[in-house]
Amino acid sequence: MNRIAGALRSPVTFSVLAGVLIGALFLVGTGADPFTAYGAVLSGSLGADGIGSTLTTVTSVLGLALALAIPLRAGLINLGGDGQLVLGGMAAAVTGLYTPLPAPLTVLLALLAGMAAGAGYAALAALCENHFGVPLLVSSLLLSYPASSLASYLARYPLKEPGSSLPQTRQLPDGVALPAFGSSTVTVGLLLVALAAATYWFTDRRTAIGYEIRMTGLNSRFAAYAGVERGGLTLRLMATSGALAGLVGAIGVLSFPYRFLDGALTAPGYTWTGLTAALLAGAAPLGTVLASFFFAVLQVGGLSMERTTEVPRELTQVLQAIVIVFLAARLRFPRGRLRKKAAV
Amino acid sequence: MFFDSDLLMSALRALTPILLAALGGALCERAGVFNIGLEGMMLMGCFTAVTTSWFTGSPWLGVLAAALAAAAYSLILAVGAVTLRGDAVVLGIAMNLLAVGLTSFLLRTVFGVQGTFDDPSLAGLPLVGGFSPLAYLAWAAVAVATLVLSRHVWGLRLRGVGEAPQAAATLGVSPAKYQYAAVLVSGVLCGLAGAQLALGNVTLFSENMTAGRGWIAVVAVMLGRALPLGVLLAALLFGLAEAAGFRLQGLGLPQQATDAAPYVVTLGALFLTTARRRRRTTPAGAVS
Amino acid sequence: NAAAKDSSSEGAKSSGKSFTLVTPDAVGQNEFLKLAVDGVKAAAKAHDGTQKVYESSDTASQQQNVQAAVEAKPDVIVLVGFEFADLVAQQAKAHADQQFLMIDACTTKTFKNVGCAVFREHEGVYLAGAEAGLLSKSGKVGAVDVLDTPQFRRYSDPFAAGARKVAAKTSTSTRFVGGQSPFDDSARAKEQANSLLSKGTDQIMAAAAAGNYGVFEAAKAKGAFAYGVDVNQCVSSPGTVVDNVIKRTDVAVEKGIDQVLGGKAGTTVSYGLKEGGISLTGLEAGVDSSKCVIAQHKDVLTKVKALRDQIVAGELKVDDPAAS
Amino acid sequence: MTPQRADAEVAVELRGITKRFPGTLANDAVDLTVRRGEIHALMGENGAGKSTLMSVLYGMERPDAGEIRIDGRTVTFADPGAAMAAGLGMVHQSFKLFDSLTVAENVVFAAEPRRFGLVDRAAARRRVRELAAEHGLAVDPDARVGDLPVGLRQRVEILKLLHRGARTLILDEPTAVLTPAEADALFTVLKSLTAQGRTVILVTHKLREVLEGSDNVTVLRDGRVVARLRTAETTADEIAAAMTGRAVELDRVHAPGTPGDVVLDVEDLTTDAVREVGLTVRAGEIVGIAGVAGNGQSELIEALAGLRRVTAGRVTLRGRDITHASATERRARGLAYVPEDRHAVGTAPAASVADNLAMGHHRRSLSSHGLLPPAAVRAHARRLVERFGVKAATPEVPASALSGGNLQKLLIGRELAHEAPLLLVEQPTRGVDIGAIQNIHDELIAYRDAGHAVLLVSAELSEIRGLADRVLVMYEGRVTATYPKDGADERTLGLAMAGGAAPVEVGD
Ligand SMILES: Nc1ncnc2c1ncn2[C@@H]1O[C@H](COP(=O)(O)OP(=O)(O)OP(=O)(O)O)[C@@H](O)[C@H]1O
Ligand SMILES: Nc1ncnc2c1ncn2[C@@H]1O[C@H](COP(=O)(O)OP(=O)(O)OP(=O)(O)O)[C@@H](O)[C@H]1O
Ligand SMILES: [Mg+2]
Ligand SMILES: [Mg+2]
Repeated sequence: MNRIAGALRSPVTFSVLAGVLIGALFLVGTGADPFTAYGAVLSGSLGADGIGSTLTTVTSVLGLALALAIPLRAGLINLGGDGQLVLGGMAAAVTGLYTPLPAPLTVLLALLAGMAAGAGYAALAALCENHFGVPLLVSSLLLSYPASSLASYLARYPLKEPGSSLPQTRQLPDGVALPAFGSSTVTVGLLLVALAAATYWFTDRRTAIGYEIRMTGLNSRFAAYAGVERGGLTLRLMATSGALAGLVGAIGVLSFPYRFLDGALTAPGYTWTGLTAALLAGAAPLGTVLASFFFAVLQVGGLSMERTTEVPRELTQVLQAIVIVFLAARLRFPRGRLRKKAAV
Repeated sequence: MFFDSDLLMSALRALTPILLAALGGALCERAGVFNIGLEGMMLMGCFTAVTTSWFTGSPWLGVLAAALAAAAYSLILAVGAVTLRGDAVVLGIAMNLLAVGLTSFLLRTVFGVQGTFDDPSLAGLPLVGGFSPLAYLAWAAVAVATLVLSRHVWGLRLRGVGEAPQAAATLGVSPAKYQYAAVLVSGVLCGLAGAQLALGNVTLFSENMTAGRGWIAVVAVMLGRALPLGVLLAALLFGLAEAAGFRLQGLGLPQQATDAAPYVVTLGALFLTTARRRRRTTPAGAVS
Repeated sequence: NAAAKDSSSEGAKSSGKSFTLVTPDAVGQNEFLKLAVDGVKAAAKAHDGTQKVYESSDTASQQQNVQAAVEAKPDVIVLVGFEFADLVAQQAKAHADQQFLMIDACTTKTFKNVGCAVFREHEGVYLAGAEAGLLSKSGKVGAVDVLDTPQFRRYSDPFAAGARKVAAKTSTSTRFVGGQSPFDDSARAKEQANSLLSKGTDQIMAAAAAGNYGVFEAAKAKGAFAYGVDVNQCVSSPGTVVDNVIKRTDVAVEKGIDQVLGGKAGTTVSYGLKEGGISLTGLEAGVDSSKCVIAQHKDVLTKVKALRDQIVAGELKVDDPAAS
Repeated sequence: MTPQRADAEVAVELRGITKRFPGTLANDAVDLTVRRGEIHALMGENGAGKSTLMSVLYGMERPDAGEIRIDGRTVTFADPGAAMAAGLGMVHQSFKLFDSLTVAENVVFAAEPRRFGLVDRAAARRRVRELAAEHGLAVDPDARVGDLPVGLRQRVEILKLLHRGARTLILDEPTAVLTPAEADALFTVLKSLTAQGRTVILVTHKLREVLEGSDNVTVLRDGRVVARLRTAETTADEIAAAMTGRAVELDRVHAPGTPGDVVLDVEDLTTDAVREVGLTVRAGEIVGIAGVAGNGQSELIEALAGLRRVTAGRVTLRGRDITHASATERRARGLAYVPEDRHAVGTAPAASVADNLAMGHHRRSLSSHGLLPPAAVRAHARRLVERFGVKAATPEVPASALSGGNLQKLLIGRELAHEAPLLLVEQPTRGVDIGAIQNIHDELIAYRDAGHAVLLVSAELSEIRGLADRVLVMYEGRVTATYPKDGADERTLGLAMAGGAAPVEVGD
């Protein structure tokens, strides 16, 4: 009961309400009716027509939010989600196209390949910090761009679908796809991501390694003093992070339209949304899930609101940012390490 | 000829907005506020510069308004991170998001267009010797920032505040005051950077036209170790790599390779400089 | 969002047909998409019906918008852009009674409920290239494209071919804007144009989306010339823009809707110089008031008209880079 | 009750100062009178309200009630700047210096000599040299403060105040990190300052220096003044009784241990700051390392704990070579460690008491197969909190809510609970009050008597002499002297720490 009361008084509730209120002022300012607009957001994202899209969006947003939350729990910021995502997608596409195995096995292999590619690339950023002293924040960000360029090149030249006007690979063979629920766009990918979230929750709360990760985030010198090896942990956390980002990429490729299309994975900006969700929740597992869901609702609902009312969808973007600003101003999470790192 | 004066000019043009923003970022860094919202502050500058220039007909008023608007926008970071002790990284990211949404929204409301606002009668900045006056201002700002940071009492106090805020406080120097000042000045500089981009480099506003330049400025702050001269060198390196990339396209290198080039070069430079610094600091660390 | 506003006035009097246009990007200042919106509005008017425009911004929103369009069951769903090929194939199969019209692309397989309209931009770009070849003093022409993809190559490769057709020694070069925001980054587009100009290029085909304004600025500063796309862009930079490759998307949309409603879905109509779907501002009526530089070069226009006639007659074939 | 000389004029007077924090009455109607030219000691246990009172005086905290008079005039300070303007100056317990700046820059910070708004560096240097010469506080104006040893940093702190013309100097536990020799030098400086008519308020836990160096003593307990004493007329026992509210036995020397097998064997250990150190520690003995801060003791301990790279030499723990083993391996092999810096290294202040107590145990007794049940963590925390008398509302409160002494108990309790054959302890009682010191000392002795080996580093000579069965002295990274228990008095040890002793070898 205490928890419920606490949640009601928490900065989260306050920030969401403040954001909604300011958003309403914007709406009134442009001559729109806030109730209609917010109603459209809710019915467009949670109504029968929208819930599918929302869950599909949740798959990507939550997947990336988890990917970024896991290192964040130890105070590490991975800004290279885009690169890891794209390489994961590309690896899955190549595996899906060229594996001569039965379709279900190919799907499994493609998922694993996507995770491996993301993990490997993220680990590279960790090595840059461990061995060259380049702060992870910077190394991961800078490494992200060449990865996107590489994938773009592959999709444009060696792996391009012959005759197509788009920089895309061929479509995966029949059956090389994640099973979808009914006729919706929601695939088994959602379950995979939910499983990842559950695993993260369990690890964070109930395992020794989760405890070590939390303590590293709260005071890395304390953790090191007690024997938690910093470099190794960074490497493992980044690899896990990259694997999850790669998994999201693989899920993207193994879902409609079943191919790698240059820019398709990164254009919706899930990496930023995911990072913001993770940051807002202080990387706490449950909070990350809730924040991801909230953002997915805003994004899908915003588009739907634009379709049905005159209100441009930028409004939900503004709303989202305002909520974050309010939350951030009242919320802190352990980031002592970053400060020092950043002050190179 | 590959390395000719045009290449340098091109690099210098690409450099100006990044340099202005990075100088602001460096000041914040020195004051102990991690400013990752340069991109958003710049974008606010772009929009205000174009809007003001359009309605007043004076690009100079546009520059002024951009500086003021971005400074006002930077208050989000100042209040959030300094007064309310919120997380600067989250705030910065939120500011970047908010700026994209807000400028797109305002573009629709003010000009009734989407995507791009461009008009032949929109007055841009004049060129003096091939560069906009703001480019010269940026160069001067490097010199001024260097002098102030290293020799002026403000600089000494700013550095002190960034390094040990309580120590400064016990000597009657309010950390919050200096941090506010640094954030606001970074706002002004980002506003100028935005004005340079929207009224100098080109004469128009388009959604998200900063296109990652603010992030490059953040990297330049780190690569340049938050020293004005270091930041200048880092931004120059990036500008040259980008301009060279454009040339290499002409020599048949794929666009994707030239896109990646500046980032790879920057990462390489980081490897070199941090490796060198490590070698230098290891023996020194042993003394204490 | 003017389009959505119109839809709110539907209701009682909507005895006519309903059309939904789904765009791959925000319409904004994208002339090509603006024309598509014009087309669907014209069709709605002609059929005394209603129309809606769903603007997307990325693959996710494209998917959601198409989904929403299908669920609303209008008479025709119009989709503009290559990006929709997979989506339309999927939806056309799932909703056999829903009529689709694809503009600028087509599904690989043929569906009975999908009509397609495609353009042969390369024919127009070829003619613009010919103008550039004739007008170039330096013998160097170039193009600035958004990205290195086949559909953007349609704006650079034929430009080079056209220039060399009329002046064999012309040297040609292409730059791609690229970067983190290739469709919006006019500063970058301007620098790409500058890198062409610094090599002595004096005629530039601008296919850089919003970056075109940057290309025009660069050309203007160096006293060079540029070529616009989709609509008459001469007005935004008079004295610099020579001519424009016009793509009559509005016509394609309007005619396409007629064709689909007329029960002739399942076919692909190709619009080129011959069909009047592709043209140059210089070849249209009103060239003298277009503010285009080409209006002062009647001699050039004469030669280009001759080339056009050859293409229309099928005597001259222009290679399509996107057909590879 | 107020045996103060009536003839000297009053420099600082506090009347009825009350300061309340949420849940704590830190100062309760405190009166304090300090006369010009005296050294006035302010004493009390941890949390008695000394720092709070000084913060109020110095304008860092606003009092809820009461009045401050400086030179007879009632004042209110909005911030430390106003207090400085009124002639006050404070040296905080944790130095408030800018490590990356030079001595001169630190001294003139916020009161810079200027030319055209620029810092006049030459004038700043000159000023530092003048002040240093005048008060016997020699220090190189161009040295980077971060490179200076603690004693010199303190000089910089005092120079800072003198540069601002402070007439009353407040020093919060200034000798906590100093060796006796450095402390003596500090008192010489303080005496010469008071001789010039300046006033010193000294916050400290150390009876010896109060008795030797001060003129008057005010004792606080639970936020109230419990005694005002003239130093010349009081005794250590009287002050201690006033502080704790009971009689305490001071400077106990514990009975020697009974050494058994060698547990730790160090041969020619060399790191960046340690030179060829050799030592052994046996089961059932405490080996003490004395030394001036910055002579390699911390580095030696870090190297032994696996937190610093060893460049040469050999470390053997219970017969196994651990020279290059990781911290985890060492702990598994039987090592526990109480680090010097309890806030930055020994705990995670933002984490809960329970989580702080679990560290190190989380891979061992508390977990199985990598699982760490929250219930086990809580139960473990309750056990330790009870056993070591840590005052915490619940195990869920953050460690940052504990007082310094309680945090230290938590830390020591956690490490003792490992029952590791070897315990490394650094500065176990720094800044901890007399009552808590005795608790901690008793725990360490009991641990030794249970047959464990203890390596103790302390700057507190009475602590080293009271606990250690053997004493090593480190100077410039080397072990320069070794004494058996009671083999050296404080003078001899102090001399050795200053590098002035001929090595005295004794067999193990
Ligand atoms: N900022 C604060 N907020 C809440 N409580 C505080 C704060 N500062 C001090 N206290 C509490 O006030 C009381 C007095 O603390 P104070 O710092 O004055 O003690 P002290 O005598 O200096 O102790 P020590 O010997 O440990 O330095 C303590 O109970 C402490 O926990
Ligand atoms: N905000 C706070 N809330 C609760 N207790 C506090 C707070 N700030 C300080 N304290 C406590 O007040 C006491 C004195 O604080 P002060 O800042 O004087 O520390 P100190 O004397 O340097 O610490 P130490 O006791 O470790 O030597 C400490 O026990 C500290 O834990
Ligand atoms: Mg204190
Ligand atoms: Mg204390």
